Amino acid sequence: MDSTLVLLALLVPLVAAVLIPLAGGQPNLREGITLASAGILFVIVASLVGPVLSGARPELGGFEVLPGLVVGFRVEPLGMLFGLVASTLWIVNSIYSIGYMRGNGEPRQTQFYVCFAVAIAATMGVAFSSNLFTLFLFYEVLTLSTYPLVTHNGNAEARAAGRVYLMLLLGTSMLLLLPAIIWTGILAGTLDFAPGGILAGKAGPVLTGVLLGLFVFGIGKAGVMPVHYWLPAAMVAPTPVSALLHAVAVVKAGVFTLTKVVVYVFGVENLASLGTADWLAWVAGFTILAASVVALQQDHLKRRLAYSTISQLSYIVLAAAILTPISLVGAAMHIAAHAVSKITLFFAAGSVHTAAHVDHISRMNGIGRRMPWTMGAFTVASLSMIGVPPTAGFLSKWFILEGAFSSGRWVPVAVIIGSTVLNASYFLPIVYRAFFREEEPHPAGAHGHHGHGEPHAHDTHAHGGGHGEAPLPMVIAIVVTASLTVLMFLFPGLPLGLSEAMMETRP
Amino acid sequence: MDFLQTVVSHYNQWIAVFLMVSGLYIVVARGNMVKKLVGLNLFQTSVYLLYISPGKILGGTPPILAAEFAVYSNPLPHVLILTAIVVGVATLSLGLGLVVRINEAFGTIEEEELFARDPEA
Amino acid sequence: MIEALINMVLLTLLAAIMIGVVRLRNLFAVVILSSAYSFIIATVLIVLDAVDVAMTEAAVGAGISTVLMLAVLFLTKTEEQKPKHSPALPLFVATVTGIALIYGTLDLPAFGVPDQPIHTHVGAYYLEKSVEETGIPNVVSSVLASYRGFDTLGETTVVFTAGIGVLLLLRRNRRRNGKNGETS
Amino acid sequence: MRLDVILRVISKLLLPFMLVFALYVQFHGDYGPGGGFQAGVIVAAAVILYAIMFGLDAALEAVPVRVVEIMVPLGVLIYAGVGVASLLLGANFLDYDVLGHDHHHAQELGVMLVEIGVLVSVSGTMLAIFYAFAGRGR
Amino acid sequence: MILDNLPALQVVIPLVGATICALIDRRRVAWPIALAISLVGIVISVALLAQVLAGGPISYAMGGWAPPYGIEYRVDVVNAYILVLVSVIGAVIMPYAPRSVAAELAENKQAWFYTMYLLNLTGLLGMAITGDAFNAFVFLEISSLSSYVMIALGRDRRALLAAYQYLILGTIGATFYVIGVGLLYAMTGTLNFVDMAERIVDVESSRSVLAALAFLTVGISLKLALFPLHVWLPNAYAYAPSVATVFLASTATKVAVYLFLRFFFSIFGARFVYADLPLTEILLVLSVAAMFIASIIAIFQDDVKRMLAYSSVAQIGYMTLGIGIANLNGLTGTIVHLFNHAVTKGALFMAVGAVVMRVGRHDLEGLAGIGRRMPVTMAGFVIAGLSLIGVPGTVGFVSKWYLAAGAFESGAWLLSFLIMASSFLAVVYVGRVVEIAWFREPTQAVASVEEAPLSLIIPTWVLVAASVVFGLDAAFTAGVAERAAEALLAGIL
Repeated sequence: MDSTLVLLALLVPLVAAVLIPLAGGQPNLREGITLASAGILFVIVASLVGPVLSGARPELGGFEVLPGLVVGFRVEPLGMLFGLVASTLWIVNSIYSIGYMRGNGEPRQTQFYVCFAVAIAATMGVAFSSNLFTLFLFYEVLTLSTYPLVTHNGNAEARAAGRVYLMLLLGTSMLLLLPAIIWTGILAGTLDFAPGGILAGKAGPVLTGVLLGLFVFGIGKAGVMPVHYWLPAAMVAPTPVSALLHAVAVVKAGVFTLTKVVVYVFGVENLASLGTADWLAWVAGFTILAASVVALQQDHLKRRLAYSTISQLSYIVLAAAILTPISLVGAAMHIAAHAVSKITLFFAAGSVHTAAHVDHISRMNGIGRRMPWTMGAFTVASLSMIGVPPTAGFLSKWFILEGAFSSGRWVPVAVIIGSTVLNASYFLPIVYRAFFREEEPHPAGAHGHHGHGEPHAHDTHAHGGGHGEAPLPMVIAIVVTASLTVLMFLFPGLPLGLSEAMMETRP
Repeated sequence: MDFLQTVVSHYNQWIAVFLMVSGLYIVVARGNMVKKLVGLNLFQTSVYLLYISPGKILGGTPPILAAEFAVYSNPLPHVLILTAIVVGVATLSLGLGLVVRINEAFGTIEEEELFARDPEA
Repeated sequence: MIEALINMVLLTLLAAIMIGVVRLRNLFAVVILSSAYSFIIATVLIVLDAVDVAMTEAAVGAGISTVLMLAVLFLTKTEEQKPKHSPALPLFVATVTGIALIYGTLDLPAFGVPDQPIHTHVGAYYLEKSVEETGIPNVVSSVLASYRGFDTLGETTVVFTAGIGVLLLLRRNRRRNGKNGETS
Repeated sequence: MRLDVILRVISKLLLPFMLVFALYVQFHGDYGPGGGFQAGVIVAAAVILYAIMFGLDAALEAVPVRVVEIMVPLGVLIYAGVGVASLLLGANFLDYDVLGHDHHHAQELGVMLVEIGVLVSVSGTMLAIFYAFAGRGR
Repeated sequence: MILDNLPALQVVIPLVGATICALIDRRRVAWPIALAISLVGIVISVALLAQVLAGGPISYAMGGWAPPYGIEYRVDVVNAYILVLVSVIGAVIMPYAPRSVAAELAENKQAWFYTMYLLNLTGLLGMAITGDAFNAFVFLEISSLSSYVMIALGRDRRALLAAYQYLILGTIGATFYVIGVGLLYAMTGTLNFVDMAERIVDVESSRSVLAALAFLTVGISLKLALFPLHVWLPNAYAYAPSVATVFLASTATKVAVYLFLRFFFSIFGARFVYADLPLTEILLVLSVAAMFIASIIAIFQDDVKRMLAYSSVAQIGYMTLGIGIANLNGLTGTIVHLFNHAVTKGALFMAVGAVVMRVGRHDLEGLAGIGRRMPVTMAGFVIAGLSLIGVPGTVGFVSKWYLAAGAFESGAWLLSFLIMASSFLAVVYVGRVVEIAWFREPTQAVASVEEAPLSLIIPTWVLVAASVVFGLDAAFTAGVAERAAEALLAGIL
């Protein structure tokens, strides 16, 4: 029964991807299919939670591509958590997309929904894969299916961004991740994820260090510097796509993969005893701080959010690198926490874009008064980013800090504290501006700010006019995700249970 | 082995090598397409010596069996070279056909001139 | 031994002709020289007991090939341009090939000595069994048409391929196809 | 002009001998040097000589293009046909032994047939190529 | 009785078909004949493969003369695999051919085009199946001459030049091959592969055998377009008629690789070739150079067919790389890549051929926005392009996996990174096409075209599907390839 559910989780979005173009002529039907399949997928994934928490590990597959190379699935707690987050957010994102795509009159909407559905299917594949090969397979499908989304606008800028996106993600995965996987297969004799790590005792400290490096930089989706650059480049995409990239699927697939590799391929204890993972903490720490500093300087809201994402992702990498069970629980928690918070932030940015045609922070004075729901949600999510209770971000940061303390590492502690300050200093001014600054009068040609080479075409007919909130579906979506941010703090049982189950010895 | 003896013993082969190499040189060095084909033809023709020479037995006769002879040269290389000659002339005629067509299409059979006129080619 | 000497003289002559072919730029002369080359090769082949091959080489190399090349010269031109490129690369290719060939021929069996694998193995079998197995005294014929008859089928196919190929390239354009000669 | 006439007469006289010689080369191939290929070339040479002496049109009248075009594949077909015949008679491809009752006779028959195939194809091809080149110049 | 004669029939049927096509010289008759023969070819080759897998090598004595005195046809796992590959590609092309040929060739040349195609098929199959070194040369020439003709039939006048260049280089290659075989014959007195392999052991220390190896290597390398002997290939593929390009790109170089394998492993023996000579190093350096230089050149091509042609040169580098690695995984990678690259490149060239038929050009600019006008064709192009890159789930990945695993196993871990790096270059050039075809607005010329006809789309998608299906379930292809690699490494013939 459970394995059927796993199969369905993969198939439902794929079926949707087939049905959507068939209904291409009728937008309502098309969006209906998207929403229905999102709902069905959520029910399917949610019904797996109970068995997984109670210790079951539903399996599917054993479809052999080559001897030793199997496409197979097994739902373990971390994957369950990731799958749950992704499928939940798909619903919200779908609702939001409908508002956004219609509100902005975007072209090629059918293609958009198809690629979206395929991306979700790939995400499910990543989440539930039982070995490195399967994971890699879906990891690449995810890259490829999101490429048309990134280039959605079809102009020269979008094509250039698409190029960067594809080059960096495919490049890192082919040049570094795939050799790492093959090498692992040869050393360990298997690619199946196993508790304690399949490489434990199979490779010496140096080789382990090299392999870890290949994995860390090979998983470009995790955005560890210097392979982070695709994220800001991909900002040209429509906002729902950004949400997909940053919150639902892509970057989460990256850090998820990395966490999974650390836990099930290298093994936490193995890595800790070999001591060759220390450099990872430094790299992650550097990424956290550097990305935050860069974020501070961005005026384009989505770019600032993008650098914030890079920084936040490295929290998860850092947590994994601390190599204590409790920090890894924090890592898993942060995958979920960051997902719900960041999606809220992007939704807010998209709403502002749709309603006020404003993309730059310096043009957002007083916008909170016109769009109270949107900017309220933005505030909640910002607090979560900074790590202030009662939001989910506080919880995960707490676990990471606790892990760092317990292992007596002070560098991570310092990094987290420092970055919290930075986070506050690039989020709070936005909130302040939105609610407490007076709206500027709107004479054209008054904007003296300098963006990043991007023509502010939208900004020119900016929000001097009588705009209010964004379309209703978008507002609903924002409120839901913001509430989720708070709810996760208040009722952390489900993600926490799954995260802790990951660190138990059973697979 | 005595050097002189080596030289005599391998004289055939060395001349054959010279002939082959000269033919190859023409093919690679010359830009005139007919000349190239002549070189190619000579190159192939010279290779025949490489086959036939080792098949020869001193004092032997052609491999047409008759009561009065006892020693015959090896017939197999002859058969192979017969085939090779035919293949050679087939290639040559096809090459010449192409040259005629190239001359009609480009107005020249000199490679350098041709590339100068049509840089894309 | 006289055979070997005649052979040496003829081969030297061939080398002289070859130098002429390399140096001359009048294509007409080159073609005639290559025809002469084929004739002398044919003579060499007779000395080497390869009478069938000699006959073919004379008919093909000196005959048909020459006619075809002359026909092409008639259709194109007879003077070769002076090459502008430096001959460094061709010389290099030729030298390397030459060295490899000389290296390769150093260990070949001495000329004309009977007790070599080439004489004792398959070749000897043909000489021994041809009459018994095929009834044909010209061993070249029996090997060509029977023992290795399949090669000869292939050879005929090569001829067939070239024939149809040349026709496709040249002949048919004119006969049925007046209007779109350029698309061919 | 006079020289021309002499040449014409001589070549006309020569032609039958060339063809006979070709036949000799063809069928004596079992006992002396020669065979289908050489004979084919000689046949072609005879027609080419004719074309040179009496003009291409005369040659085309004697041996039309269509005939030549049929000869080219026909020879190969004859050759391969012998092989297929051996197959049909239950032996390996091109195994002549099954073509006749007597072992030697069968071999000789097979060799003769395939040599005819070679003759047809080779003479046809050589002529076809000659025609193609000669026709191009007009 | 028919079962016993399958090896001969495999080659003889297309040969006879070619003569009949030439005799009748009618397009409407020639194509059905070619189609029927191609289909029969598949049946025969698959039957042979099945026989060989079940019962070991088959020996067939041509003319009933026992080897080494007569010519032997010898089928083992290695060449049965090649036979299947060639026949399958040959048959998949046939439904594609009539429309494409009709669009690109004058009507009175079409029947003989099929003759040439069948002759080419004959030549390739003969080269693959024969157990005799000189017979291989004869069939090599059949396939070569017919490919020169097919290339010269391209619409562009540069096709003539490409054919001429190929003729010169191909003939040099063939002559080198003949020299090599001549030296071997002079040393061993035989031409039969099996016999030669036995007798070469006695003389393997001689300089003549070494030189023979060198000449064979160079000669075959010219045919398989091993870098830097590839110069003939890009123009030949770019200007040949689409059908010829598809067929040659998918099969011709593969059969040359097979000859390479045969001589290296079965005749000279892996020990001789690799232990005593620096051949591994040379081969690896050239392969890596091919993989990178050709890929980089491909990136800068403005013509899709030329781009794919350079990509072929790079992919040939993969195949020779596996030969250089010379362990089980590496060699399996080479052999499985023969098949994988054939279906992938075949699909790509077919898709381009369909575009050429509709738009009439194959430069990149001419393809702007074609993805929106011919979505089915170009979707096939994209998927096959992914296979070329080696994305998991496609056949390209399977080959890469084996090659990289072989490299890691032999300790040459740097090599497997190079494999990955070069496949990354494929991302760039495939990406260029995808971007222009899908994310640019259609030009005027493109805006009016229709999707290609089904007779072109279906064969294209058969190959596209094959490159996905065998990428997801490589048990059969890789399994056979592995058995072939085992046999080669063991030196069994």
